[in-house]
Amino acid sequence: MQEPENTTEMKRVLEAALLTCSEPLSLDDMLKLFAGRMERATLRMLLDELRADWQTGTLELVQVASGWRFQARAEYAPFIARLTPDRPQRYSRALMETLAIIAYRQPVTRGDIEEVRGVMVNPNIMRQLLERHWIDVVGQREVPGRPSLYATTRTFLDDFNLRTLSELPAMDDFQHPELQLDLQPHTPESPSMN
Amino acid sequence: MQEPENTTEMKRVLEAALLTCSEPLSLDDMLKLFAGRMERATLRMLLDELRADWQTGTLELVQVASGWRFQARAEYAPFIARLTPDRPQRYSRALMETLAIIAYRQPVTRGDIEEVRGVMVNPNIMRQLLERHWIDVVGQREVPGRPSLYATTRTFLDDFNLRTLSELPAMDDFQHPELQLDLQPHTPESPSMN
Amino acid sequence: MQTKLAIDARIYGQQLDAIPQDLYIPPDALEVYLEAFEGPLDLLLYLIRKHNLDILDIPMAELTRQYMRYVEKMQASRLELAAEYLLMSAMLIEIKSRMLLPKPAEITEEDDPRAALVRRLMEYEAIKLAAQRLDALPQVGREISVAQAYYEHIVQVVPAQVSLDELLAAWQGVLQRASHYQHHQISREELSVREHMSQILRRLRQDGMVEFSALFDVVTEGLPKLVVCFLAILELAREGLVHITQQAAYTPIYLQLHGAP
Repeated sequence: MQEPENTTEMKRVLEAALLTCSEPLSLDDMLKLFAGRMERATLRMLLDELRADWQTGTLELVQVASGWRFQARAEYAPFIARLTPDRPQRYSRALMETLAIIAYRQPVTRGDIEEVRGVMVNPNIMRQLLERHWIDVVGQREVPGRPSLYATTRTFLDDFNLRTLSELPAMDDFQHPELQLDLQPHTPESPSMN
Repeated sequence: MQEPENTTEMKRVLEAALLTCSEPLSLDDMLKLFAGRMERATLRMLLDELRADWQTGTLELVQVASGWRFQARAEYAPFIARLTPDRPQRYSRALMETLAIIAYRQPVTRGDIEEVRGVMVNPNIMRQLLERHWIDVVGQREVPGRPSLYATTRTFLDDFNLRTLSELPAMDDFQHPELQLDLQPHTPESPSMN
Repeated sequence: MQTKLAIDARIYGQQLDAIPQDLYIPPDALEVYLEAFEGPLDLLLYLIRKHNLDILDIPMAELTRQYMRYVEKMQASRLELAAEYLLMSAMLIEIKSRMLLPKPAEITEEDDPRAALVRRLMEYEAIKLAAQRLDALPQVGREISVAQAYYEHIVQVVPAQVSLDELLAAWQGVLQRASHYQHHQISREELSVREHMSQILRRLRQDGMVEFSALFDVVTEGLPKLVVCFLAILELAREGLVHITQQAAYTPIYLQLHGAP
C-alpha cells in the first residue's frame, strides 16, 4: 500500500471510503484514512471539491450531525423503495363490503351504503378507496345536504381484471354452484329469493 | 414520481440503486426499479455502459453469484480498513478447512468432513458457518441416522467475490493424479524400525 | 511441494516461527503445538514434509516412531485430543505389521497396506491447500468494501391485492345480512346500466351541459349499448340525478346534473 501522493489521489481514497461506509464519517474518521498525514484544512477543501464533483451525480455528499455521507438524491428514493416493498396490507371486510356495494349499486351515496350495511360508513374506508383510485365522486344527489355520489373507476376495473362492470358476476352466478343437486325440474327457489 | 423517460435517466436510477444497496441486485431486482417498464436486454446494455462509465472510478461494478454490486477497487481496501480496525480477522484454520471441504466436496455430511480432517467437527464451527450464511443444509443422506448434507450458499459466493463454484481456486487434486504407489515387492524395512 | 506450517504463538514472550526440528516440546508449550496441528493427519503430513519423505512411499517405521513419540508427549495433558491421535497410532502400527507379513506373489495397489493412509493424506493435503487459497481470496468485509450510500427510506404503501372472489364474497355477505334481498339481486344488464349511469354523471360533471344525442356514440357502439345508455339516462332521471331540458319541440334536448347552474 502506497500512501496517496497528491490531493487527487487523496480525494479518491476519501470518495471510496465515503461510498462504502454505511455510517456518516466524521472529520476524525476521515483523518484516520490517511494515517495522520492529512491536515484538517486540506480535508475540508477536498470534501468541498468532492461535493462539487458530484453536483450533477446520482448521489450527493451531505453533512449530517455525525459527519459526512453520500446519499441518493431524493428523486431516486421512490425507485429504490420499490426494491424493498413493505408487506401488502390486507383490506378489512368492511372495506370490501363497501366497495362491493359501490360496484354493484353505483352511483351511491354514503347514506345508501349505510342503509344496505346497517352501520355507519367509516370515513377512513372511503378515504382508502378514493386514495386507491378505485372509486370517485361522480356527482351529488339533489337532496338536502347534497351528498356525494360514488362510483367505481377504470382503475378498479383494471385492478380486478375486468373490461366492464357487466363482467362482475351476477348474483345467481355464485348461488352455491356445488350444491346444485336438484334433479327435479327447476322450481323457484325459496320464496324470499324472488 | 415520474417514470424515467429515456435510457440516460434509467441508467441514473440504476446507478443510484446499485450505489445504495449493500446486497447485490439481481436482474429481477433491477427490473422492479422500473415497475416492469424495462426490457432485460436494455438492462444488460445499461449495466455494461455503467461498468464502462466507472472504468476509471473509485468503485467498480462487478457481477457476483446473486447479482451486481459496486465495490471499492482493491487499492482502496487498506485505507478503508483503517476506519474499522476491528474488522473481522482471519478465520481459524479449522473453520477454513471445514469450509473448503464443504465448498469443494459438497454436498457433505459431518461424517465426511471428519473423515477428511481426521478430527471431530467442532459444533461451533458449523454454527459459525451457518450463522454467516455461508453454508446451509440441503438435504439428508439416506443412511441410518439420516445425517444432514451441507452445501455452500450464494452468500458464500458473493462474499468471496465469485459468480459460480467453478471460479473457486483450483484444487491440487493429489500431486500424482493416478496414485502410483510403489509396487515393488517390499523388502523388510530397515532394522532401525524396531 | 513443501507446506509451510504457520504458527502464530508466543512462548515466554517469544514469537514461535516453526516447530523445532528435533520435535522436543517444552512442557509448557505443549498446548501451543497441539493447537498448531489440526489433528493426527495434519501432524502426519507435517512429519512427512518436514523429513522430506515421499508420501507415496512412506517409510512406515520412521513415521510411526516419530508419531508415537509425539503422541506420548501429548497424552499427559490433553487426553481427549490424544484419543484421535491414538487411533492414528493404532492404524500406523497395523499398517506397519501388515507390511512385515510375507507378500503374495502378485500384488496390486489395493493390497498395499499404506494405500488407504496415502489417499487420506493426499486428500487432506489438497483440502488444506484449498483452504489456504480460499482464505487468500478477497472477502466482503475484509478486503472488499461494498458501496452502501444512504437513501431516504420512503415507506411505500403497497396496496393490498384483492381478488374478484373476495369482492363477490363481500357482496354476498352484504346481501345475506340485508333484509330486502330481492331488491338487490343484480343482473348483468343492470350492471351495464349502472356503469353507464356513472359514466354519464362523470361526463356531465366535466362538461356541464351535454346534448342528449352527444351521449350516444352511434358510430362505434352497437344497438345493445345504445339501449343501455338510454336506460341509464332514464334511470338517472328517475332517481333525480339529472335534469333534462328542452326549450321547444324538436329543439335539442340537454342533460345536466341536477342542481347545476
